[in-house]
Amino acid sequence: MSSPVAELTMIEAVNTALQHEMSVDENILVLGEDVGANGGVFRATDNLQQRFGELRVIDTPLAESLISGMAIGLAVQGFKPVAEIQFMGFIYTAFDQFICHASRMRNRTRGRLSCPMVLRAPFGGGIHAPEHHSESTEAIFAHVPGIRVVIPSSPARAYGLLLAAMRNPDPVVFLEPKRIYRAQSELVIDDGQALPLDVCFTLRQGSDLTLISWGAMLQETLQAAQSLAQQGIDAEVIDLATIKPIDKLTILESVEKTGRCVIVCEAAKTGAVAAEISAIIAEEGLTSLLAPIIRVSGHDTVMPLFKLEQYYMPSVAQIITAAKKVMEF
Amino acid sequence: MSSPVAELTMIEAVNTALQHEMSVDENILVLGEDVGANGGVFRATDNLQQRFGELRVIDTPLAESLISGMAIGLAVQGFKPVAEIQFMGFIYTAFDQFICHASRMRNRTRGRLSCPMVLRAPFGGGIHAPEHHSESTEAIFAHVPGIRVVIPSSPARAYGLLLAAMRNPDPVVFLEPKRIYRAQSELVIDDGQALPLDVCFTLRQGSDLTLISWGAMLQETLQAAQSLAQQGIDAEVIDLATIKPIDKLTILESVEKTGRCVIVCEAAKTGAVAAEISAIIAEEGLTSLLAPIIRVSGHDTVMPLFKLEQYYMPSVAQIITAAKKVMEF
Amino acid sequence: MKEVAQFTINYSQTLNSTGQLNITLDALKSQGVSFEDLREFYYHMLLARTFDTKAIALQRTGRIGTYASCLGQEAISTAIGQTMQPSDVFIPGYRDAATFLCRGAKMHELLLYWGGDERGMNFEHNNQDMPYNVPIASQCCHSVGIAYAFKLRKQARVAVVVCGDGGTSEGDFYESLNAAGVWQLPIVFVVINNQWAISVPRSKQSACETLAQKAIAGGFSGEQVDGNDIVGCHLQLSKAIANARTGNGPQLIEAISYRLTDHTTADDASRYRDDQELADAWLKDPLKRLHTLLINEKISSELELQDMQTQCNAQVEQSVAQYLATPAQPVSAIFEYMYQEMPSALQQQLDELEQSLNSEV
Amino acid sequence: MKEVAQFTINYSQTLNSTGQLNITLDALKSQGVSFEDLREFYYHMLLARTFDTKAIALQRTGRIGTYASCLGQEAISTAIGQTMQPSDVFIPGYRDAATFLCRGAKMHELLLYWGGDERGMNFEHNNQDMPYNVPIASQCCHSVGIAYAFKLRKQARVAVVVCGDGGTSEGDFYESLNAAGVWQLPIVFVVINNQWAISVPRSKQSACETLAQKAIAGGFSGEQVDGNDIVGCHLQLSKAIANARTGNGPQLIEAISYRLTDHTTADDASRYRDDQELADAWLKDPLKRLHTLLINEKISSELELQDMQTQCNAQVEQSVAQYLATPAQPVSAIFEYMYQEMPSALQQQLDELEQSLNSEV
Ligand SMILES: Cc1ncc(C[n+]2csc(CCOP(=O)(O)OP(=O)(O)O)c2C)c(N)n1
Ligand SMILES: Cc1ncc(C[n+]2csc(CCOP(=O)(O)OP(=O)(O)O)c2C)c(N)n1
Ligand SMILES: [Mg+2]
Ligand SMILES: [Mg+2]
Repeated sequence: MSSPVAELTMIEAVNTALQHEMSVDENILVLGEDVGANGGVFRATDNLQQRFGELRVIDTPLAESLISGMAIGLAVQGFKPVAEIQFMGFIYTAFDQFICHASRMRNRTRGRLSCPMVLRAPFGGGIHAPEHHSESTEAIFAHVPGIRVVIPSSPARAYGLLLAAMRNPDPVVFLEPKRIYRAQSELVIDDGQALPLDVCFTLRQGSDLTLISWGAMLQETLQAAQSLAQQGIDAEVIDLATIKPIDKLTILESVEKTGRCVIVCEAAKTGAVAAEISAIIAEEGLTSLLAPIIRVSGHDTVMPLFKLEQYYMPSVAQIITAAKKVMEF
Repeated sequence: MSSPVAELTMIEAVNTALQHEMSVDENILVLGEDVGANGGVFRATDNLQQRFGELRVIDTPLAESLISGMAIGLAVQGFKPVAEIQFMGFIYTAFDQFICHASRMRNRTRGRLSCPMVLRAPFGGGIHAPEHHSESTEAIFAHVPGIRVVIPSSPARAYGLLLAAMRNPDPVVFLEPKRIYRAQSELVIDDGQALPLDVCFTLRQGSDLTLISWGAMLQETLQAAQSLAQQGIDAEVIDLATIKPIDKLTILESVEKTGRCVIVCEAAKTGAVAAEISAIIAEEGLTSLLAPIIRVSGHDTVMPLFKLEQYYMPSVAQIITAAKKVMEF
Repeated sequence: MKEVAQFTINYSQTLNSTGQLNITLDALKSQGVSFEDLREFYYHMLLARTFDTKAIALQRTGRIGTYASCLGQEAISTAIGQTMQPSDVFIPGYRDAATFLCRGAKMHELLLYWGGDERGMNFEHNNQDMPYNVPIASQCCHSVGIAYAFKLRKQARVAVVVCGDGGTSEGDFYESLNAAGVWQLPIVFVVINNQWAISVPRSKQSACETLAQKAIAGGFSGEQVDGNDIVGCHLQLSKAIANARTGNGPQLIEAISYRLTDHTTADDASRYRDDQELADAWLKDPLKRLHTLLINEKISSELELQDMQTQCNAQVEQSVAQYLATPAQPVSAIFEYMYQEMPSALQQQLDELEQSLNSEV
Repeated sequence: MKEVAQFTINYSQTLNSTGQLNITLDALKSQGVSFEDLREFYYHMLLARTFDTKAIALQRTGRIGTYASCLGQEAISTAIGQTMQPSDVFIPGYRDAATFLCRGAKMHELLLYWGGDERGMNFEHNNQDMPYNVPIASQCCHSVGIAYAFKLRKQARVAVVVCGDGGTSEGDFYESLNAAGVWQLPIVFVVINNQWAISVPRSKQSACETLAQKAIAGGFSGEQVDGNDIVGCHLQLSKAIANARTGNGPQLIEAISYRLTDHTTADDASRYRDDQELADAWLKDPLKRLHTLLINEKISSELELQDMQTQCNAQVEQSVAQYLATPAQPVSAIFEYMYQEMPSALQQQLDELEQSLNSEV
């Protein structure tokens, strides 16, 4: 029997992964606000309730801490809840349950109970959304011991990484870059093949410098790499993908090869995941470095309302400037 | 009239600063769980309710989001609430209000409303406390735009920095290293002199390497520096103190002088504030570096229950080892 | 077994959906509602609806961003705005244009906000009303602090905070009710039950017979009112606000209404909502019933009401023009309001941004 | 104005503070409570108190860390443990040693936990009970998920979750009540109202006449019971648990009790609490009243009860010995349970730690 192959957008790939896993594993449950009849405000859960019923695809009351905490209760009972937080801007009230319990249940009970759950949320800016709908606070989760944080950057990776997240025995925060939910389609084979949760993806081989990014910002990063190539600068582009734990090896090897690194991230600069990557290199790969590590990131400001949003988001031009700066160093 | 001078522990210095400011500024209010008759579980607010009354020193219901959100309401009305979260492990439900509103009110209203509030919490491990009573998650706050994060490391600095926090026109998270609440006394002059909120304190001049830390870990850091001095290694010790915004200048100047840097922090390694400091140096001070930047920090694990707690906390020996490693590089 | 506490929840309606009052006009007058008040109610509801219609049109043509319509909720939202005193503080959610306009906010300010410009919340009339609040129910906690401030300063002011039916499921809502009860604060909680929280119907949001009864968990009283009946809304709000003002503590009013359109312009309610339900809800339209009353009781003539519409149109058009003519904020505005004084690290980021923008030119 | 909903809260007591039953022993028997049950109740309460006394002594001598005593709450806590079925799931706070012991947890396990060793929550009897839960009221949300799991699997199981009077102020408590109502889940919420949340008295925690009425905000019923009356607690819990088990949805029981000692061993209640209040509360001691009943009704003899105490002492002493003889965990235990499989970066940290410890030796 051949597996279905289709041109899918990222949001469709998410939906396909959910459908796949729900159909092969009856312990998968989906819960959240508007995930049922409405199929999620971005349609990630479209058709799931029709197909798998109201008991397995659960419209919850409007309460994020409840969603997160209820998922913990389901998980300790052997279900694999996939909980959706409608936007990352509303994830903070779910954070307490996640850091206090989901991430600790296995350790607290010495393995007697565990928390195989996925907390999904669309994140990031660039879609002219209202306030609180453009957050990129993945760094907050990346600091929490005992969990995984995963961010896909293409439809195929969304499919494979979400499958892996659902099969993972520990809690996973799965953040979906909503700016590219529908930006492009690509061939996705719905064969149930998961991707690994512990390696970066090298999207472009290069020898002159290493560009590291994740999620939607890889669009600009890849564009910058292309533009740099035309100017004779050969950039390696790494999709971090698994934000926690970080695949240090791939990063260190790349920087060892290139000697130069620019990290591109949308989050507010101070304390973003880019800082951790930079610190890893400064700690374990310093001697490789031929130039400072530049972070091209969001400002230490609130994401402005959308009239000025474009000035918050890192641009291709800024990435190119940074790349040239490290090349000329 | 001369100012009272006394040998105070840090917890007494906190109390003295609160008393001072409440007596000179009637807009200062104190609120939280058990801050009234009980004077706080660590006695930070001892005697305040007796002196300033139940209306200004408010025992709240047991609800952290309420405490944080209510403080916002008080602040926009012109009061200066000093809200206590009993332990940092219970601050996460207060985080949503803080990141969504306290940090944004000025920006959201273009200055029409603002949020001059202080969120105090004891933090850190090492006192054999139950689960959730030993958190060091200052990095989570350090990532939030629009706020200040301050951590004192001595009684006198606790007094001066807390005064500054209460006079600051923007929201401040003030984290108190409870392990050293009563570790030592020092002379504190209760003269209402605030300390600046935008500079590090250099606690020890040195030329060979820079040790950066904050809060309770400065105890071990200073001990290590002393021990290193006996071995002929002259360490500069910097108390970060203002975790956000970070005083980059002092750090970069020190590293320029020494060429070597070890950062000591209690928090789980990945994504801790140490990463940001390291990234700043790798970005703006790389050419100063003669050796990798080592982070001596907590593990990427939950703080264990207290029987194994000592193996979580960075030790003097580990700091010395790291220092020697960068010296021998 | 002994009974230790007993509670009841009442429902009230004064102007029914066919435009009939269940009290006489004289009785109404004796409760302080004059013909002029009724005409003003109508004007403000009409203005809100005209604004709302325009805002949706502006969104469709890309002049503003996502917009949350108040279509169908004009009665309760106007009643709040018309019943509060200027010195009271209004603590909104995001569907409250009607109230904001009554409170003195300028239409072009609201358009600026929905058009993605923070200046919209820097009200010119500069009262202390809170800005639009997007994270559901979080505003309830602010109302506790604001009302506590009134109490502490011995001011006879009231905080009026609104949230939706969905909002009553959030922890912040309950924590606030409970705290308001403890300190007997001058807060009126208005739950605008428009039957839907995006796609989730009221029946799936809570097993409670009424949302008004949530107040019982805070230790104070709650009541239901027909939220499409501006007369009843005004009367019940008047009592609750007066009680709060005179130190009798908080109260909760559940205003039963209906969301007559999509959740926001980004939503498509046809995916989850029955056409018939919507059609039935239109029969309870708050504007139509007051229109009927004004005409039937000869409080206004058809001509006068048409005139009102013309005035509303003109006011809206003028505001739209003012909005569209507002020059953009400089890029530095992203940075300038983060702190009272900009920290040097932030100044550095602003400098870098301006430099990079200049070099692109 | 029409009444649309009405609620009442009842209080019940069966064994009063002087040890008198308000029903006959025969009636009690017909409700399924035998003499043997009463003796067992007493034994478990006595065991809890003996354990508790010992735990405090162990803390004072540095053998365990901070401990949260259940002194005074033995009746409700034992009733929960003795009324639940083994296959039900108990979701505790931190003051629930009495219930845990009835459920089959080993004393030395509880001592391990309070002694700072995670193995204490890896119960040997290995049921699905949740571990001690420190962040107040957060456990309520877990009970929703656990009960939802029962419902989904069509299992006739019940989740029993406890929290304190202080816990009823937390958002998680209410969010859970509301959700339990929506799905009519098999949950019994037990609020152990011991009148204090550390230093905050019940009267400052909420303006509610009863905490039982909080259930009204979840759309289901709540009741008060004398929490020091193990007979009444058992009877009311039996009904609530049976209702939940048979698909009749959630229920809330407020057990009125009193914290007869400091909040924890780290607290000093004399700073904020009246001696007289404490002395009065001792008159309602749950053990004494059952003791009186057993003797007066000749269900047990004094000798038998003394014998029980001897047994309890022996059991506690043996457990303490077992606890003290338990070898420490290796340092690697800090790392081994963070993930099912240790990520390489974590392994690196463990290696570094072990290396540094070895080099210190
Ligand atoms: C904390 C939070 N969670 C989720 C959302 C996304 N969201 C926006 S409106 C809405 C439904 C709100 O329903 P209700 O409270 O009934 O108000 P209404 O929109 O009907 O006026 C949701 C889930 C949000 N804004 N805030
Ligand atoms: C979320 C949270 N906030 C604060 C604390 C600190 N704390 C521990 S116990 C307690 C009081 C709890 O009172 P109550 O709910 O009545 O339970 P009791 O201790 O009386 O059994 C507080 C404030 C905590 N553990 N969790
Ligand atoms: Mg609604
Ligand atoms: Mg209590």
